[in-house]
Amino acid sequence: MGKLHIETQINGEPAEFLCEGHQSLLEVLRDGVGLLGTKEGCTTGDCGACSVMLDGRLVPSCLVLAAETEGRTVETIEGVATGDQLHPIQQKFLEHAALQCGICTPGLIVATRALLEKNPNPTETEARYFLAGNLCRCTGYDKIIRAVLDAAAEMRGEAG
Amino acid sequence: MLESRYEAPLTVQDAVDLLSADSEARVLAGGTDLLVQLRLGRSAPSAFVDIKRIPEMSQLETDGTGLHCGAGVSAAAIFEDENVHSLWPGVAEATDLIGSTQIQGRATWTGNLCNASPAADTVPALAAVGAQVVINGPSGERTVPVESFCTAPGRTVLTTGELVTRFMIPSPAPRTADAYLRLIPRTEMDIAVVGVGVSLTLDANGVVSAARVALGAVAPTVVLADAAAAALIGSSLDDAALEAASSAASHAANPIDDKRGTVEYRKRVAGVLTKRAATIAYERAKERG
Amino acid sequence: MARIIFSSAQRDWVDGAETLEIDAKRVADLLNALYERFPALAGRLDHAAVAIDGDIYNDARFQPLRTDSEVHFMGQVAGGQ
Amino acid sequence: MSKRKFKYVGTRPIRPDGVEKVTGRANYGADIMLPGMLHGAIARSEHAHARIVRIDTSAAEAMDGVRAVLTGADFPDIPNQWMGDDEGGIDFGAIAQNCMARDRVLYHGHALAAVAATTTAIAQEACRRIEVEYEVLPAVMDLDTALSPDATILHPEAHVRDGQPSNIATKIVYEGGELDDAFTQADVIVEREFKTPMVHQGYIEPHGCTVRFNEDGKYTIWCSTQGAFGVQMFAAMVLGLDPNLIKCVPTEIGGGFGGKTTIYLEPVAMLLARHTGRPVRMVMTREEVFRASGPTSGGQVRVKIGAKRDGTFVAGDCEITLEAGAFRGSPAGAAAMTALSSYRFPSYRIQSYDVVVNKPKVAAYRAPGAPISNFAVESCIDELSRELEIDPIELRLQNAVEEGDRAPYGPVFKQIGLRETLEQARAHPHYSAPLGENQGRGIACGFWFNAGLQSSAIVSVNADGSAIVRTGNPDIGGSRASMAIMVAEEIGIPVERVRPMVGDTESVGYTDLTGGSRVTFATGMAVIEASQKVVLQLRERAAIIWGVEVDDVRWEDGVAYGLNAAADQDPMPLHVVAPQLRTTGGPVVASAQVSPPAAGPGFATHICDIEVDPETGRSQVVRYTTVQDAGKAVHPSYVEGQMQGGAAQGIGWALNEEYVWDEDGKVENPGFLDYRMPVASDLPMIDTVIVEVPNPIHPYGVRGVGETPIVPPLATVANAMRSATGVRFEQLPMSPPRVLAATDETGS
Repeated sequence: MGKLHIETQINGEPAEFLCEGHQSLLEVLRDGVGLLGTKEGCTTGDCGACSVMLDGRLVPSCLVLAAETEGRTVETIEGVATGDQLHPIQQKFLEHAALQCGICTPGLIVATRALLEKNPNPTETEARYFLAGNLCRCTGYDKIIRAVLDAAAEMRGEAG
Repeated sequence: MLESRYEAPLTVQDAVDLLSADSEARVLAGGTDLLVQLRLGRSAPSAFVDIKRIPEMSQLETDGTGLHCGAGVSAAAIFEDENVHSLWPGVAEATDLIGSTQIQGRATWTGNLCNASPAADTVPALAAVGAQVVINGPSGERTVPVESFCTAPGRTVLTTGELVTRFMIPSPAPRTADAYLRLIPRTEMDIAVVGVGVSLTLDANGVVSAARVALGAVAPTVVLADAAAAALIGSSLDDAALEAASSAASHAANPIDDKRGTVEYRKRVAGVLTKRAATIAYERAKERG
Repeated sequence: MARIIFSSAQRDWVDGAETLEIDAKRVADLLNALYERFPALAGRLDHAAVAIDGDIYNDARFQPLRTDSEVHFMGQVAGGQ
Repeated sequence: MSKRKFKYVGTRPIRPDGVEKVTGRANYGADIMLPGMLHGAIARSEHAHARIVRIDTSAAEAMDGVRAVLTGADFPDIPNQWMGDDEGGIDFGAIAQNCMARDRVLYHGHALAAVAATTTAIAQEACRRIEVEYEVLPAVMDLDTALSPDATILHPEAHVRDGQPSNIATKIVYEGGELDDAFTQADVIVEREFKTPMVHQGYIEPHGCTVRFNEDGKYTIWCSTQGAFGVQMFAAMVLGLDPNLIKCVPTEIGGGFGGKTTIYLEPVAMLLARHTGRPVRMVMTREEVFRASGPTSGGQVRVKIGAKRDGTFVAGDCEITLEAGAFRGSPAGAAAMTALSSYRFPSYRIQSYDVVVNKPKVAAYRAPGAPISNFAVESCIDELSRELEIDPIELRLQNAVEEGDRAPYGPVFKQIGLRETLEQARAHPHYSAPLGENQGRGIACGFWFNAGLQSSAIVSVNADGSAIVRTGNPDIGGSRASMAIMVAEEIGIPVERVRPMVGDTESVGYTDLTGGSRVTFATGMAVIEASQKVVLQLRERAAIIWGVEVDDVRWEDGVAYGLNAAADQDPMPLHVVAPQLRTTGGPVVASAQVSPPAAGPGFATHICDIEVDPETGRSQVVRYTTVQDAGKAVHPSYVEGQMQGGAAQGIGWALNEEYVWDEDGKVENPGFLDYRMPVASDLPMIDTVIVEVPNPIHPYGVRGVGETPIVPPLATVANAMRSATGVRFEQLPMSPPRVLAATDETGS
């Protein structure tokens, strides 16, 4: 069966790829487009490691068919930093030691950005519930939540 | 699975034609159930019929008759809708409970319903507010109440060529409000062990004049616990009425033992949540008085 | 003389002794002396970890012993973090 | 040990590999792409116990895109031989059979065939088309069944007890004093029996590897592992190869917790690569991770403790029975060694059994075995404190081991910090904070050893005065930062000027696994020693420049000082010395290797507040504090991270995590949806107090910190639940249905 030719936009750049009908966006991002920052933890939408933005909405890329992205916009972890500058969320994750093994980190950072775009001043509880779909087995979430709240303060222009 | 096609029809009729021509094709709305089954090797559709390019599938609006929600609208979009929040807070609560933030970016009421899992969160909430499902197919359009849509776990009233196109929730009567509660072991990311949706209408004196109590995850399909509703009607939600409703709900529950809960536990909790959801709905309805 | 303390399970192989004192400059010498004296024990402690004065060595064959060292043979402990 | 003033040790620099990890550039086990690469998949048993009568691979082989199909018949026969003693060891025959079944499958999910194909989807589909004819055998799914007289015996040839084939692979005993007599002296005796389920490490990154085979017989393995040298040796043993033919390059690792200290896919990918002549990548699905990679044992523990009215413990008796899974090797030894070691028991007996059952072969999981026995013992001590009406911290302080006390497993403790953690816990505001309605508070202690083992390190200085340090330990939780800090401390340069690297099996000397809480402790010792050798060389270079003897040069905080006051010797910082290396003898490089003993166990005390919904049995941890002796915290943020992460895993184990099995021995919950690990909204902030009682054997006083934190939480949470509900929970997890049923029973 012939492959589908998909034209989309990834991290602000036009992109095109070939895929099969059953292939997920996650598979194609990694094996087709070569964007390996989006991680695979389960392929069933339960871990959040493959989180990306699709048309501005946070989604698990394992549960999106690659073909669905025709004409849409996709944003991945590779698009979070701008130029030679880390995003404040990335910087705060580093400062707070909010990662140990780091496998959940790209998904968490993409999800945190989605949170702070929607809610620039989340409470701890709001942050925890919003990020409940991003499993981390190393940290117990403490330093992650602190990094998220500190990044939010920084992005609001308040002294951390 | 290896041969699955991807189809993205632009009209309902095209979708019906695709589904009619191929009984192994499956509708792709949010994909959060369908693609999981695909990944786990439990489903191998011949084609995915993505309905999200059909314009009316993405419409979400409230008018004088109630809410009209296209089959492709995501849970996140529904939850963000001001009208849903203010008119059907219980439905909004249930919608917010479907999986994680990520899942909500994809999942739809349609999928939650068509997956026909006994534990779907939005089904009891939608049943409690009397939601209707609009179906289109080779022989035209028909409408089915949410509570009659699933016939058994994994089975629905849909026949070959048919698909859900939208949901309709009638405008709430005066002094009417709903609530939804579920029990999961964690705080998020679980399938309901028990879910309860309650909608109450009060008279001018704060006496319950109409009630619907819908139970999820305690039977093969959603249960409308009429006896529990009857126990609430005519009361001002005093302890006796709540206890009666609670035990009626426990009685109406007909669950199974599985990895998520036991028969005994589910029956008990169905009663507890009925009491609690009714209390919340009552307070909300009073505020609307 | 290094003092060896045997676990209850090990005592089956050393005629029930709870402790023994053996003149040995290092663990290997100690093992040889023990194996010679208790043929039933021969080889059984080759893979054991050895605690010498409270420090547990996984590969202790050539560890030196002091004249007053206390020695235990025990299970290997690693773990995962 | 002298109180050294540190400049960099104890600071919190940003980890050197951090930017790669927050930008998605770091490469993990599934991220290695090679030209022409094929994708592998594994067909797995649909039965918990069966004889394989026939495997028909023809339909799979006929598929377009399939390049190779292998079964057990394609693997060499590796005899079963236990290398080790009763308490621990390894059997490479069992590892080989676990990677690929031969004539029998021993658990649901046991690998029985493998496919390499042009895409993962084709390989997986080909696996589904492999037809297996089984002769189904009775499955042994729990300890009671395994130990019953008419039990089906998993390995009749291997394990014999009292002349009869048995499912008991090992029995371990530690005893001392006069037990029966001692119990008659006790005023109060608590005796209870506890049960914990099989649980999984739950690392978010599935096992993954990529293998390339060269025509000269050499293999290169890129994989996510806790120890590249272990992969090299295990793979060589399983395939009957010379280890020299295998190079293992460790990728970044997405969590392990002990579960990535063994091999599953690597030998399979190696044979597929050899058969096809193409590189092969294999990555487990999440379902495979749960069904076929190392959980830790479910267990039963019977505990009896006797105490005097004044609280003095007089006797302790423990019987521990652990599930090994399909092959011998549960952590029965460590569970026994840790069970009663936190307190003085004049008389004690610990018996521990390693029992085989038709479940996946267990692997190490953070302080293997200790949380299970500790849950039982610390629950009983909580009961004792209630019966004796003595504050639980007081009671523990009264009996806590300290320097000079002998552990039941033999040695005498040196300087340890149990008492200090208890005192700090008592002084913590958490311990005296008021509780709300339906809330309860519990405390418990626990400990874990430091593993010593072998480590190598190479340190070099560049002409710009920066340094490079290479070790053989994959960085699983920030160890690169610790290594860089130690080099910075010794040489006297900012941490940012040190680049740490993780070597492969051909670029650094042999190094044992990342695990056993040993990296900062043991590998750190090698790094410090190599750095000190570098400093000596730098002094030599300064001496050459000044034309003096090396003994006349002192090195302090990155600067050479001349000791001969007569000479014209301005202090010479590293950035002045470094450019002159080429004219003073060439590069400065030093290596060091260590094999330190395991010493300086790490103790902890945890406090938990829990709130229970009395109508549904649902509980929520509302406050949690960990107090732990870290010896010396090199990078306090990552020490705290270990404490918080271990506590979170322990809370999950206590409340909701468990394998659920159906009647046929199939795992019913092999996914994150129904295997309920804590999510962000399940937990509060986890407060940490680092206590520093120096480890006398380490130059900075460092103790391992990674494993201790998972030991106390099971009992801490159970003791909190006891306080909230009045019910002593003897079975984990304390899931809502179980809590409601138990509180119903007692009417509380």
